[in-house]
Amino acid sequence: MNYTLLVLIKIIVLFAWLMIFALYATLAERKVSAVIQDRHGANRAKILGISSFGIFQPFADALKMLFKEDYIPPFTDKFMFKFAPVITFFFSALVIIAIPFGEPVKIGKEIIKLQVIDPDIALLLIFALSSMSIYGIILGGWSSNNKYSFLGGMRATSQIVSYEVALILSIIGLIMVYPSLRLSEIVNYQSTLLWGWIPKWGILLQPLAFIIFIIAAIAETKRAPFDLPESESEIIGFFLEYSGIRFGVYMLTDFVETIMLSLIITTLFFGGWNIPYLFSGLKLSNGTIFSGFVFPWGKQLAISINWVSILQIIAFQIKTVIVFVFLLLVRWTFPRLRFDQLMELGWKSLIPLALFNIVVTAIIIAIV
Amino acid sequence: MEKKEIRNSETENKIFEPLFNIKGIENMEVYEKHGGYLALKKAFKEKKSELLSEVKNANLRGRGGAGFPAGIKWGFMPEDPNIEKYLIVNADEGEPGTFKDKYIMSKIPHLLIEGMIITSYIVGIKTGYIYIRGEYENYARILEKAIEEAKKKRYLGKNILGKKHVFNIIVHRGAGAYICGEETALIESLEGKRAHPRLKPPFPANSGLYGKPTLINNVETIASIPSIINKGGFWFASLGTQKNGGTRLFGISGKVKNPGIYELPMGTNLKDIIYKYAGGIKDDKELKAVIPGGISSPVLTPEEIDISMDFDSLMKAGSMLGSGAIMVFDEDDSMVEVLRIMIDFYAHESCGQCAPCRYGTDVLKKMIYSVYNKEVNEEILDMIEETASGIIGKTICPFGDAVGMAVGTIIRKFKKEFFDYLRDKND
Amino acid sequence: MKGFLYFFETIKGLLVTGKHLIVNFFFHTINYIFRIKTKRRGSVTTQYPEEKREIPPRYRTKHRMMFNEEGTPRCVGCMLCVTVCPSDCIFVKAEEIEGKKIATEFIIHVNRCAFCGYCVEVCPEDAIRMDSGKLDFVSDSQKNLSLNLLFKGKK
Amino acid sequence: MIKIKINDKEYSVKEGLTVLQAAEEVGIEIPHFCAHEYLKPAGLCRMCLVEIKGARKLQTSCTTPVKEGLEVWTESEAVVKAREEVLKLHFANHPIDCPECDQAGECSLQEYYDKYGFYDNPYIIKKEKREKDMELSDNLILDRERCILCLRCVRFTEEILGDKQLFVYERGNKSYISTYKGEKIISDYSGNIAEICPVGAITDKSFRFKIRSWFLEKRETICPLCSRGCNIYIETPKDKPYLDNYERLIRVKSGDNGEINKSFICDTGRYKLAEIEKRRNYKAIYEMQNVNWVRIKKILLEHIVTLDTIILSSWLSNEEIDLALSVFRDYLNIKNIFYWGRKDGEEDNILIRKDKNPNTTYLIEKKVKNIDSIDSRISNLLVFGDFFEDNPSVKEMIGENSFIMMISPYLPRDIGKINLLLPVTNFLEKGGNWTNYEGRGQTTKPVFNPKEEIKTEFEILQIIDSLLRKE
Repeated sequence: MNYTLLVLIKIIVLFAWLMIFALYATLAERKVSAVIQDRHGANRAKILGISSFGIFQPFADALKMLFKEDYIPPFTDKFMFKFAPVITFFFSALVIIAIPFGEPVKIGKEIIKLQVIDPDIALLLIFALSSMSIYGIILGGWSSNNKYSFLGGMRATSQIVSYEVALILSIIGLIMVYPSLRLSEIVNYQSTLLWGWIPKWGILLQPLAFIIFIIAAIAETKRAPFDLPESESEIIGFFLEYSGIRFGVYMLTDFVETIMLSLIITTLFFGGWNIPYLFSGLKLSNGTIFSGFVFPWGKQLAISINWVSILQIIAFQIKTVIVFVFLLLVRWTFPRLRFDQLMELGWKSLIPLALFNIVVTAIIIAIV
Repeated sequence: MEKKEIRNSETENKIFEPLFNIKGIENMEVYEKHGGYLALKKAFKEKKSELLSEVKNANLRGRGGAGFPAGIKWGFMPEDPNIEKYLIVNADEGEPGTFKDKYIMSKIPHLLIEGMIITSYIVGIKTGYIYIRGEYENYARILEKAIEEAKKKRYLGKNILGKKHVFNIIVHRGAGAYICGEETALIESLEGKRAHPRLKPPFPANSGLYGKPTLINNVETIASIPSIINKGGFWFASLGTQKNGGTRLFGISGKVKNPGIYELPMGTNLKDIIYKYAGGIKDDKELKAVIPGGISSPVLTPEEIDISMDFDSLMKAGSMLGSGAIMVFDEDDSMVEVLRIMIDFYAHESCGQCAPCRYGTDVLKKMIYSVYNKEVNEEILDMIEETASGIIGKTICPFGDAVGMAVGTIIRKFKKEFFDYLRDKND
Repeated sequence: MKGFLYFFETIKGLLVTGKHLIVNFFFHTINYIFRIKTKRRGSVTTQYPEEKREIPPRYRTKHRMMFNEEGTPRCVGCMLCVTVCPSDCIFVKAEEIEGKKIATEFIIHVNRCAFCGYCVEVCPEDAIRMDSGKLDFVSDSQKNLSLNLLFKGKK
Repeated sequence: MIKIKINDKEYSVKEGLTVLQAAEEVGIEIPHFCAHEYLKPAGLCRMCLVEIKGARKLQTSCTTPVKEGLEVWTESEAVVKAREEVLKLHFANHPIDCPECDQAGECSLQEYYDKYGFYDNPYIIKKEKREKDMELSDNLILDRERCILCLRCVRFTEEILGDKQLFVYERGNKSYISTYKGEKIISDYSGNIAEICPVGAITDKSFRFKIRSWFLEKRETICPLCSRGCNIYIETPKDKPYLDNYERLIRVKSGDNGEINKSFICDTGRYKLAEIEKRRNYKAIYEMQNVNWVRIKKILLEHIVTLDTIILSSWLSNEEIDLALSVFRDYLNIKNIFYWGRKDGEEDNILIRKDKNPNTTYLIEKKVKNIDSIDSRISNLLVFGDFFEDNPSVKEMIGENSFIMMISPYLPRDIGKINLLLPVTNFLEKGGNWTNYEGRGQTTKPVFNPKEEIKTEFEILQIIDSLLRKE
């Protein structure tokens, strides 16, 4: 099969997946917050009299966004103003290309990897790409020609610059543990077992790194409790002057970033598509190739290899959703930090901890 | 027969009673035969100031009800002969239970006329009015006839007894309101206006009838003057107690064996009056209550009747001598009924000039009727008492005080009876 | 050390919200998807147009005018409600009808009304009350929100 | 001045006052119904009871004259108790129908209840029903239930008017006030009876059920309808959005000026001002068509120099007359300046004067002749000032091709003859000094704000002046 065509199809499918996920992420946020606060959440949008707990709400929102007046204030840098949301969205969404959604599957004779590209520096790539999205934000804040928007943008920049350090430092521990920067190999590595029965998931190998990573990453997404760039009760944020679909894009980016974060966390810390003890194409001692569960106590459960692939894809989705819901939970639990607290947490707590983590990891690796 | 004996034994010290018994004394000849107009002739020979001091010595106190010393009242009148002054005899005997003045006017009208002439001479008055109750038409005629006789004898008119004194008497028939017995209301009525009491000050002695100084006295007061002139002020004073000179006509009515008019010295014990002179309670029943001086004086219980009948001691006992009309109630009489009749009278006779009396009598009447009809419970008695005491001291004339005192006292002294009356309502 | 405490408190907070999330989600599911009625509903809000809350008897709702047995309004036009109204939303006009003072116009501009209930409290004739139980009166024009309380029929 | 003590505080007051008046003068309020400043004391209501040193009982302060060294207590325990007792009794039969009573808000009974009473009705009695709307006269209505028999009305007819038209009938609680045989009161001063009533017993028909008194605002001015210049209050609705549909002049009440009108005014003053208000004109009319000010200035400039006769209204204030004379007599040198006003009417010895205009005295003082002394024919005429009744004697004098200008706030009956009519502020919209028949000067302030486009007489004179000077 033509490689280009394959990539194109993958991109289209992934993009569709991402958009649907993002749309329903908005609904999920509203529903989760409602349920936490003993409310119902959005359930009014109806098609032909059927509301079905608000499943049409995202489309209603999207339509509303599309048809609202797209007002561009005077004295703005028109081009930048229009362009900024797109930059953010583009770089945020681009991260998805390196995420493996499952083990390579065999359709006919072709072996198709369930990720768009599989570069050997994937880990660095995704962080590089996600960091790029800050340009859109600062451009948006600046081009609005509004001091509050600009303040929001500046806050976002300083926040991301601060937390990028902790984020990358926390990753270093993982890099030391994992054999490769290639994400597919990282996932594969996590599906192996430690001492014969514990899956080598990142969270088990690097629990401290996980905590640092998740805090820093939430700060990266600029959501509560780290939503200082937005601060809707203080400065409204870098998108203050945006309206209509341009604002919608910013809002969507917010969710896309969160989705990306859950994808990355799943991949790096929760074993990606891995289901513990489920193997495909395992060479047994008698030489046969076996697909299915092999439990530590010796029991075996054979499953056809296609089903294994499907289960793994589903597992990956479920893990992602769980992480995503956890992120929502975090967002609806904590109040916003003050700026000095934010900086203190980043520089005084997370970075030293990350360094500490690296040292400990190095010592353990040296011993083992 | 017994009654007559008592009278005869004390005729010496009495003023009216001896005259009451003489037949035909309302005529001039008979009156003159029994010493009539002698006092006038005697008075005309003496100085005015001496006569006035004689009256002052007599300790004669107004017989109308208030008991203001007559001599002092006369002294208030201006002495300047050029000022026009009026004499008014208050014969508006409106107080229920009182009937002494009509006795005097019907039996011995000349005594009153003689007294008026002497008074006019002392104070220097040219015109006298007898304001007589409208209902006393007969007595008014007797008076008018007597005045005609006096005029013929030149006791009235110009140059009385050769002196330069001018005096005329006009009999004025009242329009029949209780309040006309109040002196300023009487003046208003005499002037032809509504009988509304005037504000005091100015007192009538300064500005009375038609704005002129006016002397107002009761019939009995004026009728006592001739005997004072005849026998001297100290003699008169010696008849009564220290501060209350003379005798007094007590009209006893109600449940006694011998009701009627009794002339007795001031300061006679009330118990004696009822039991000795009036012969005790009818059918020998228990005494329940006594009203000692007309309906507007507060009631006395049997325990309180051992009291000297003069102005001061009755005042001390919380009652009034008033017009000397003693009303006696025995055990058969219901005080609720008494109170109802009393308040009927008050509410009917309140002149309606000032607010507390006008509204107060009406409110009291309605409340007492609700008691009478047993429509309420006992709490209202306190309310009635409070309302009654609320009227006291806030009105222009003493009528309001009288209402408040009389009603309040009956309720206070016979509360138990009212309670029993109201408790019976379910029977 | 302080940060350490913070960490545990954040975990605690997460547990609290997480508990809400899970428990409420469970009840939402059985109540609204499987239609099983339980005493606990997982939410404190009511779905207004479909389900209505019970209005307490003293709750202040749309105004109504009381009428005498003869059918005349009780209002005598004393204008105490006009005087006391903090929102200036009452307009009363009274006229003499058969020697009595009776209101001929009684208009409440509901969109200006603050539903403070002073008019009800101050009324000496007990003519105006706010116990009709009607809460949902909406309109797209100001005109429809001027209630003529003397109009007796249904509106 | 003598020294008295009220509530243990020493004051010096004028001689000849009653205790009530003295207390009022020094700012101590003693409640009262029957006492009135210009009526003889009667002591009927017994509300004004005070404690006086040396007196056995409480005394009515309205009847007690002040003496040197008098000591009065107006708030002592006994006084307060007595006051409450009396007030209770006043309410015993009162219907308490304040909601429909027009007096509510300015009712003494209501005020004192709020201040001194404030108890629940203690009497378990039925209140009496009485006549509620008896026509006492064409403009008065008597409510016998509300009457507290203070007899102010009776005393007013007796003492001030001198013709006793009201009487008390019956006695005790049955007493009521009525005219002889229930006939209507005929008097030029009947409006005062309603005003003098301390409660809502006698109310004014023109004010009946119209508006509550607390929505009204008092504005002081003088009555322009005769040369006495009685002080009056104009009552106008306070600015409230829901009061828009009321006229601006709700009623006229008498002011208090002991030297001029005591506190009474005649019925003409009370009711006619509202009538005059209705004839107000706000349009400038030139040859029966509306014109604007640019045009008016041209017309004025053209015709003002050709004027030969000026008629000044005697409703102009002193200042306006001065300025008009300086413009027309001194600057334009017009000899024929006359004054004109409403026709003379009846006169009595209470308040009403023959001269029905407020400021004739000043015009005569300034040697302006009466309009009757016009002898020559008039060609161009300017009529200046309030002009709402036509004067026939001028019409005969006006020539065929004459130009008649009129500057008046009212629309004259024969508008057809007038070539130019300019609207100005009327009496109530301007202030000024006025000289009454005895030469007493009084100052007024504007009662109402004029509409924006309306100019005062003063401004019009200034415009004329500036036009002439420019030329």
